[in-house]
Parts: sequence; structure tokens; C-alpha cells
Amino acid sequence: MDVIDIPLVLAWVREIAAAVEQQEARLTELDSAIGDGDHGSNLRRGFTAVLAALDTLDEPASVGAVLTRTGSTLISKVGGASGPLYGSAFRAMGAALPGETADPAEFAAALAAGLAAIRKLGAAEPGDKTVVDAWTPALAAFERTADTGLAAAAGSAAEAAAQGVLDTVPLQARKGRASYLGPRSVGHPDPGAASTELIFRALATALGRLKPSG
Amino acid sequence: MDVIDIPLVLAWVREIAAAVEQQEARLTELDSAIGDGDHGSNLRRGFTAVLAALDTLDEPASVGAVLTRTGSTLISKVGGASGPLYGSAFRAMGAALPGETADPAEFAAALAAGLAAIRKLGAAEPGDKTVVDAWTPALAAFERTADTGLAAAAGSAAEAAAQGVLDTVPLQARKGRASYLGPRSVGHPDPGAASTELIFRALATALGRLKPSG
Amino acid sequence: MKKLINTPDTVLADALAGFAAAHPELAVDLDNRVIARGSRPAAPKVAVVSGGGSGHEPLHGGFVGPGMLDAACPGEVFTSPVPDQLLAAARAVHSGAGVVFVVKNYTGDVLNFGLAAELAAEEGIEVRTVLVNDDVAVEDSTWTAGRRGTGATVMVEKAVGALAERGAGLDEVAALGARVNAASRSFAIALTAATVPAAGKPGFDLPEDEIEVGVGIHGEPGRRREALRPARELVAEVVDTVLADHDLTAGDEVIALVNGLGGTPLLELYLVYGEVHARLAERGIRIARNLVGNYVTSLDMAGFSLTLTKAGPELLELWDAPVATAALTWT
Amino acid sequence: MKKLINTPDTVLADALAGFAAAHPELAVDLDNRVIARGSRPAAPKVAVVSGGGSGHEPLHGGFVGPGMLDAACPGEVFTSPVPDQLLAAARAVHSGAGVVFVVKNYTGDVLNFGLAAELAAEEGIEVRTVLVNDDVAVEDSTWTAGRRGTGATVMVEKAVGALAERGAGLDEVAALGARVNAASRSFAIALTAATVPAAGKPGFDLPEDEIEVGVGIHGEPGRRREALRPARELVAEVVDTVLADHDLTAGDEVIALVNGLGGTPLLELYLVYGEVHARLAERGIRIARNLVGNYVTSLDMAGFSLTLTKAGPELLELWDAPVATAALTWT
Ligand SMILES: Nc1ncnc2c1ncn2[C@@H]1O[C@H](COP(=O)(O)OP(=O)(O)O)[C@@H](O)[C@H]1O
Ligand SMILES: Nc1ncnc2c1ncn2[C@@H]1O[C@H](COP(=O)(O)OP(=O)(O)O)[C@@H](O)[C@H]1O
Ligand SMILES: [Mg+2]
Ligand SMILES: [Mg+2]
Ligand SMILES: [Mg+2]
Ligand SMILES: [Mg+2]
Repeated sequence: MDVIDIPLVLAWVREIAAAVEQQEARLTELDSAIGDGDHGSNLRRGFTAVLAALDTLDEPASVGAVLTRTGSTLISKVGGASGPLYGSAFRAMGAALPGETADPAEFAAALAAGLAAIRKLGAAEPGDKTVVDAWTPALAAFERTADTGLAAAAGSAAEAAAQGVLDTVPLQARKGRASYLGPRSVGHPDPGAASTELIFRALATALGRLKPSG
Repeated sequence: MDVIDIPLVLAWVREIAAAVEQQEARLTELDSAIGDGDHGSNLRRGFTAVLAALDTLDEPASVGAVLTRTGSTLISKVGGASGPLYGSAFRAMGAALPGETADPAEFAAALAAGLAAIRKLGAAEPGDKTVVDAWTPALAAFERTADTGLAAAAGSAAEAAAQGVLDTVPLQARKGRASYLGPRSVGHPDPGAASTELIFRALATALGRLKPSG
Repeated sequence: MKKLINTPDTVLADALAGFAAAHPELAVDLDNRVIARGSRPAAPKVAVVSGGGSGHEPLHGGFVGPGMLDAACPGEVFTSPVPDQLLAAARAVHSGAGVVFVVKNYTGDVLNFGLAAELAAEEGIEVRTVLVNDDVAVEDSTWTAGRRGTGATVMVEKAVGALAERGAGLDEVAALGARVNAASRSFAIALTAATVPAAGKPGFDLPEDEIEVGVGIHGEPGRRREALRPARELVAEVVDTVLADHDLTAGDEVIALVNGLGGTPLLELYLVYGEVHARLAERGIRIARNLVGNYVTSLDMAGFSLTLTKAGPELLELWDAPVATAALTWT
Repeated sequence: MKKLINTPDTVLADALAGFAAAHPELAVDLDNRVIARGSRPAAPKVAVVSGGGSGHEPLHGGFVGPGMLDAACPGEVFTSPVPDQLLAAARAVHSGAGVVFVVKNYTGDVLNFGLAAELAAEEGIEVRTVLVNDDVAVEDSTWTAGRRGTGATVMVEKAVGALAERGAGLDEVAALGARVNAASRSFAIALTAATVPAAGKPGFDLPEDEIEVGVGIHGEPGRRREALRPARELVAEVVDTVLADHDLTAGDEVIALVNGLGGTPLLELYLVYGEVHARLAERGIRIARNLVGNYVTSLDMAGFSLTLTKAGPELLELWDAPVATAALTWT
């Protein structure tokens, strides 16, 4: 059966941490162009703390417990805009996944809950040049392809997120720091959208590597 | 008769002012290397004020009156090390030239009085990498050649001053700001010595251009 | 990058340790990253708490002390503090009369302070938030993140702190903060970019003869790039931009802050102040009080911001009230 | 060159006009370039006058006021004031008890203050001179210009000002100044060069990974060039260099000034202070009082200086005495 279980969700979060660590400089560079140059270090600080928090989390009772702990740690350690936004998203995903496993539809619902949390907190619409612009198409792709299997769905979500990042380039930002630049925000990808792509790519990587046990 | 009269001494000071104006950037550059980068602007400010002061000086009673006014103005307007030093030198020269004219020997004595004032105030020895290292050889050359005529004497004084500037290059400064650099002051000409060369060159220029009237 | 730091990751921890050592009169919680006053109030009073990313010093830690803030929470460089930190601060200084959060309007700050306010409320600590959004370089629109909070933070924190000191109630203190913010407008010009330690290089490249106009305090580029011009002309543009968005008329009085962004010598800031003073005088606007110096900085950025706060007798009295902090002290 | 100025020639005049506008409580003579207190003393007191080149702000004008200087004379940028100016200042603040000149040891300052002292004496104003020469980067020798005066100027002016305020006699005040100077040592490191407006470009070129060690406050290069290292290591070198020339032993108390050279963010200065504090603690030396900030600057130069003044009860009491100036205020 094609399910997400606790080892897999742990692997996902660890893949995000590894990707953030590896891409820190690029994220910071993107944020230097239209923000304040800290998105990479913010997320690295956050996911370093998440790794430590997960190490102390023995025997998580559910898939959601891992994600909730991840979200709480991000909220406690990141600060900035991305800390509460991603933190709330992971907490919302955690709340949506109370079982020891989750099937593709349940997982899609959790991803949707994550996006809803981001949009509730940040009030960004699609097209505002934020993480929403990567998460929204990624979620749609995941939902569309969920019945083709988790790995395939995650892969198409990652591709859609990547396209979402590219699609932020011509946008003028209306939320976050980039909005201060007005028209000068046009022509650059949004750093938060780029980190959202990493999150979905990490999911695909984790799913491709780990054979789900459930 | 080969004398320095009031028009000539006025012409001298004006030549200095013109030379300082023209060489300001170079003097400042020399001072940036081993000092604080203000020698050119200091002297320009001073000699601009001197020109204005001389304009209000109607009918100077003596050659010395012109030089005394020049020195007082420099003291009042330049500040820094060079203001009091050059100012005192011109005042001392002024005091040594109470007549309406001065012959070469009298003028040589005035130049010597100028140097004495600088040395009394600044306590620099030859070899300390200061104005003294240009004024001393210039004075010596002037004295040595005074009986060949004023213009020739001024010319040889200017050449000797130029050599004096070159001779400051290998010296380690013991007075003024350059002394703070210790061995790193070696390898640069002294800015004050360079401006002293300008002063003697201006004398030669004035003497070459103006036929003394006395 | 040339900075007096150990590693980019430890800048805040190391600097905060230094701040704690330098100010034994304050209570600095190095673990929670809270700078609080050294002693608790004798009677319950409204506690004023602020915070924000580091790199803006002396804001906010330099404004903790009698007459101004009760506590400040420094975040990482240019990164808002986290809710845990803000909650720890609220707990530390709450004396029963509630807490006012002074929040500069940035998404990160608004979200983190917002989460902290919820957590505090769950613990029975009443919180009011004063939002500072004075920067006229940014369009004020409900569809965007809105205007940034910059120099007016000083006026808001001073006034709010003074009123809280007098024993005013929570709503009254918060309302004053909102009024002071509403009476304030700012605009800034940068001559150089700031270098975030973790980024390791300047946020933008700026040619020798160009400036960024309408910058914020996070090293981001401004609204547009212009040629460097004499200070008088630049100041004229800044003053006129601020006035265009202000409701000041001849005869009005203001508190003026000529604020250095971190890398500009005080000599130049005074020169700028002189031009501001002259330009406002031409328009019949009198500077009743002023501050000239580095108060709301952007790391090593060269440039300045101007903040004008319309000031009636109420605000002037609060402004003049005694204050004893690391960065602002008078009696 | 990027500066907030109108023209290089008018920097001082324009900045002084701005200073005068910003500080109506002071009496600023724009023609003579004298910044003096706004009111004359009730009874004759020793008047304390200082001055020096501009570009070191807040030094000295920022230290004029009750408890510190009676007057300050700003010279052109990095150029000592002229005798006329100093004489005008002495005349303006002399109240019958004589004048103390606080002079940083630079040839220009020594000569100009010296000429002014002669002129003042001719007018019957008794003058004593306190020479400040605390910079251990420079060899102390009777054959050279001697050590520069840098950060210790703050300690000397504060102490001398406080003692004069108490009504001490001219010789007593001057003797105290000499003692405070003798008890002080400084050393500085620069990360960037300063740009003198009239020169239009930095005084020296410094690669991205190098620093100048043993610099003064006039933009001149230092004693040597070194690789940039973590703050902890740089501070260790600075502290050790200062201590090597000091007579401090375990158990001694000091006043410590961690001084920014103009272009260094306060965040970094606090970080440096933390390292200084730790290094001194290792050696059993206690910092009884401290200042962290831009006090004796060198235009836009990035870097810091450390000044340690050995402090017994007498000096601490004078240090703690009330002061009310633009840059230093406490009660
Ligand atoms: N209101 C918002 N809604 C959704 N995402 C947002 C919002 N504001 C900012 N972001 C995202 O946050 C990213 C910046 O994160 P980060 O640099 O870590 O925080 P900060 O902007 O506080 O420095 C932006 O690129 C954008 O994608
Ligand atoms: N003690 C001294 N005796 C003679 N000349 C000196 C002395 N000290 C400095 N000078 C001269 O002054 C020059 C610097 O003048 P200037 O730059 O105008 O003043 P400052 O050094 O105060 O900036 C030096 O190059 C040196 O020739
Ligand atoms: Mg950012
Ligand atoms: Mg010089
Ligand atoms: Mg940030
Ligand atoms: Mg000078």
C-alpha cells in the first residue's frame, strides 16, 4: 500500500534540512536581491534546530507528531516572516495527520491545510510573489497525480513548485519585504517560493529513496 | 641695483598662492600617503585668505609689512602644523625686513630668520623629514649664490629645495604626523618639504617675471 | 566582508553578551535573548516591550530603562524575534497592568509578535499592539504589506514609555502609541549598501556617484536610484517627500530625528540637520525638539533618514519626561 | 567620494550651523567657530576649553555643557583650530579663575594652542595646558612628536570638567588632567580608511581581508598591516598591547572605552566590548565603568579603539559626577 509513515516523514524533514543547508547561500542571495539577505540563514538555523528537536523526540506517536514538532521548532527558532509561516504550515500539516500512516489523499489534505495556514497568517493571494506561488501549484499537482502513487505525485509537485518559482519572476511583490521595492521587485524569483520548491523536492527525494514500510 | 621691493614681495606671495592653488591636489596626495590628507587644502585656504588680506592692505610701508601680514593670516586661517610653522616663518621674515627694499644679503638673512622661527616652534632637526629639510638647503643655496643676483639665487634655492624634497624620501619621519608611521614613513617625500619647494620656486618665478623697480 | 565578529552565526549571542557586560544596570537574559530593566516597578504599571531584528542598534535594547521600554527582544540580524522570546519578555516585565507591544510593521515582526500576543493572552497577560509604519517610501495600501516602521519607533517608544511610567492604563498607552505613529512620517536615503554578516557581501552594488532613494533599514535597495547630489538638494527632496505625505502647515511644531543609518559620520548628520532645519523654517515649520545621531541603524549602511512627528503640548511633555537608557538619557 | 556635504570647502561651516540649530541650549559662535555653554557660571570657575580638527565628532563639541567642557573649537577636518579661534573661546568662557586647555598631542594642536595660550596670557588670562597622549601605537620619545592623543580625551575632559565644576583651582584642575592622561592608554585597529572630503578619496587602500593595526584618528595608515581575524583574536591583541604599556595588575579597576571610529555598527562595538571584558576578567582587571559607542571618531573609518584608564575612587567619583552635553549625559 502506498502510504506515508513515520520513518518517511522523518526522512522528508531531514531531506529538507539537508537541502536548506546545501542551498543556504543561494536562498540568501535571492533574498539579498529583493529582501534583506537572511532567508538562507533563517531556514538553516531553523532546520538545524529541527534536527536536534527530532533527535530528542523518541517514538513519535503519529506522522503528524513529527510535523507538529517541526513546525513548533521553526516558530521558536527562525523568526522573520518565514518562521511563523512555515512553522504554522508544518503545525497545520501535523494536526491533519493524526495517524501512524497517511495515504495519498490524506497527505494531500495535509498539504492543503499547510497552505491554508500560510494564507491565513500571511494573507497573501496567489500572484503576490510569496511562498504561496510555489505551494499552490505544487499542491494542485500533488492532488492531480495523487492516485499515480506518492513518489510520482511528489515529483510532479516539485516540478510544479519549480515552475511556480519561475512564474514569480515577472511578478511585482505585494507582500513581504520585496513589496517595498515596488516595480523593482520585478525580474527576480521570490526566495520563499524557492525554499518551498526545496520542501517539495525533499519530499520527492525521501519518497524515492525510502521504500514505505506500511 | 638688485633689490627686492614691495611689488616684488607682493608678486612672490601671489605666486605662492597661485602655485598652491594649482598644486593643491598633489600636496594633499602626498599628505594622504604619510599624513592626514589635508596639506593642500590647508595651504590653499591659507593663501586664499592671504590674497584677500593683501588686497585690503593699502600702501604697505615695507617689504616686511607684506610678509608679516602674510604670516599673521596664515596663522589665523590655516591651523594644523603648517599654519603656525609657515605663519611664524613669514612673520619672522617680515620682522627682518623693515625697509622699503631689501638687498640680497638682507633677504638671505630674512630667509634664515624664517627657518629659525620654524625650528624654534617645531623643534625639528634636519633629517626629521619636515619643511626644515627643504628650507635648509634652499637657504644655503641662496646664501651661497646671493652675490650672483637675486633671480639666480632664488633659482638655485628652488633647485636645492627640490633636491631637499627628494632627500626626504628615504628618511623616517621623527616629527609631525608622518612620525606615527614609524618605518612606514620611509619611501615617501614629505608634503611640507614639497610646499617649501613651491615657496622658493614662486620666489624665482616672481623675480624672473618682474624686473625689480628699486 | 570586514566585520568585528567571531562567526556570522554567533554575532547576536556575542554582541548581546557584550551588551550585558556593558550594562550591569539592566537584566539581560542571554538564553531567552531578553533585555529588561534591572528592577521591577514598585506598583503595577503598563509594561512596554519592543523588539525586532538586530543590526538596528541602539534600537531597541538601547531604549530599555526608566522612562522608555521595559524590555526589548533582539532577533537575529534583520530577522524578527521569535514568539518564545517575546513571551519570555512579556512574562518578565508584566506587573499586572498589561503589556504594550511596539511593533515595526514588517511581516515577520507582525507575525511573531502576533503569535506571542496569543500565547501571552492564554496565560492571562493582556497585550495591546502599537504598530509603527511611518516610512512614506512605501505605498500605503491594504493590498500590500504596507508601510515599514523606521525612525518613528523612537518617538513612539519614548512617548509610550513616558505615559506608562505615569501610571496610565493599557488602552490609553496603546492609543497614544497609535497617535504618535499617525503623526509621524519618515524617508531615507542610502549612500552605500549594508552587509549582512551571514550574507557576507553588500545587499546591492551602488556606483561611486549614485545613491538609493527611499530605502528601509534592512539593507534592501530603495525605490529608485539617483545621482549623488549636494546635501542641500538631497535634503530638499527628503523634506519635501516627507511633507507631501504629512499634514503639517506653517506654524506647526515637530520633533525631528535626523538619523544615521550606521556608516555616516556625525559631522555629516549635523550638516544634514542644518539643511533640514533651514528647509522647514522656509515652510514655517518649527522644530521644537530634535535628535541627531545613530538611533535606528542598518548595520554599516551610509545614509540618513528623516522623521518628522507633529507635536503638540501633550507629546512634547512626554518627550521631555526623564529617560535613562543606554542610548537616550535626560532629566 | 560619497558624502552628505555641499562642497568640501564648506563642510565645517555647514555642519557647525547644523550643530548650532540642533543645540539651542549652547552658544555657538559661527564666525569664530566656538561652541560654548549657553550660560556663564554664577561664580568664577576654571574654564575648560578643548578643540581639534573636525571629523572626530562628537569630540569635542559634543562634550560642551555642565560638568564637562566650557567651550570647544572645531578646526577644519583633521586640521587643528587656529589661535584666533582658541583665544575667542578663552575670552568667551573665562570667568576669572583661569582656563585649562585640553590638547591632544599633535604638532598642529600643540602649536596652535600654544600660540593661543601666549595671546591669552598677554590679555591677562591665565592658561594651563593638559596634554593628552595615550596612544601606545606610537613610540614615546623626546626625539619625536610623541604619542598621539586619542580616546583618553574623553576621560580627561570628563574628569577635568567635573573637578572644575566643583570649584577647584586652576593648578589643581590641570594637575588632575595630567594624572588622568598618565593613567590612560589606547590602541586602535581600522578595517577601512577614512575619506577626507577635501582629498576626495580614502587615505589608503586596504584589501578586503586586511586591517591596519595601530592607527590614529586622522585616517593615516597604522603601524602595520595584518590579516583580518575573528574579533576575539583582534581584541586579544589590542588588550594585550594596551596592557603591555600599562601598569595595571590583578585587582585594579579601570574605566574602559570601546570607541567606534565612525563606520562601525554599534552591534559590533558591543561584541568587541564583550571580548574586552572577558579578556580583562581573565587578568583580574575589573571594568568599573564603561562607554561603548562612537566618541572619538575618524570620519567614516571602520574600526575601533580601546582606552583603559586606571581608576581609583577619586576618578570614579569625578566620572560619576553629573554631566549634560550633547553626547554624554547622566545625573
Ligand atoms: N505575507 C506573506 N505570505 C506568504 N509568504 C510571505 C509573506 N511575506 C513574506 N513571505 C515569504 O517570506 C519570504 C522571506 O522570508 P525571510 O527572508 O526568511 O523573512 P524576512 O522577510 O522577515 O527577512 C519571502 O520571500 C516570501 O516568500
Ligand atoms: N615639528 C615640525 N617642524 C617642522 N615641520 C613640521 C613639523 N611637524 C610637521 N611639519 C610639517 O608639516 C607638514 C604637514 O602639514 P599639514 O598637513 O598642513 O598639517 P597637519 O600635519 O597638522 O595635518 C609636514 O609634512 C611637515 O613638513
Ligand atoms: Mg529575509
Ligand atoms: Mg596634514
Ligand atoms: Mg529578515
Ligand atoms: Mg591636519
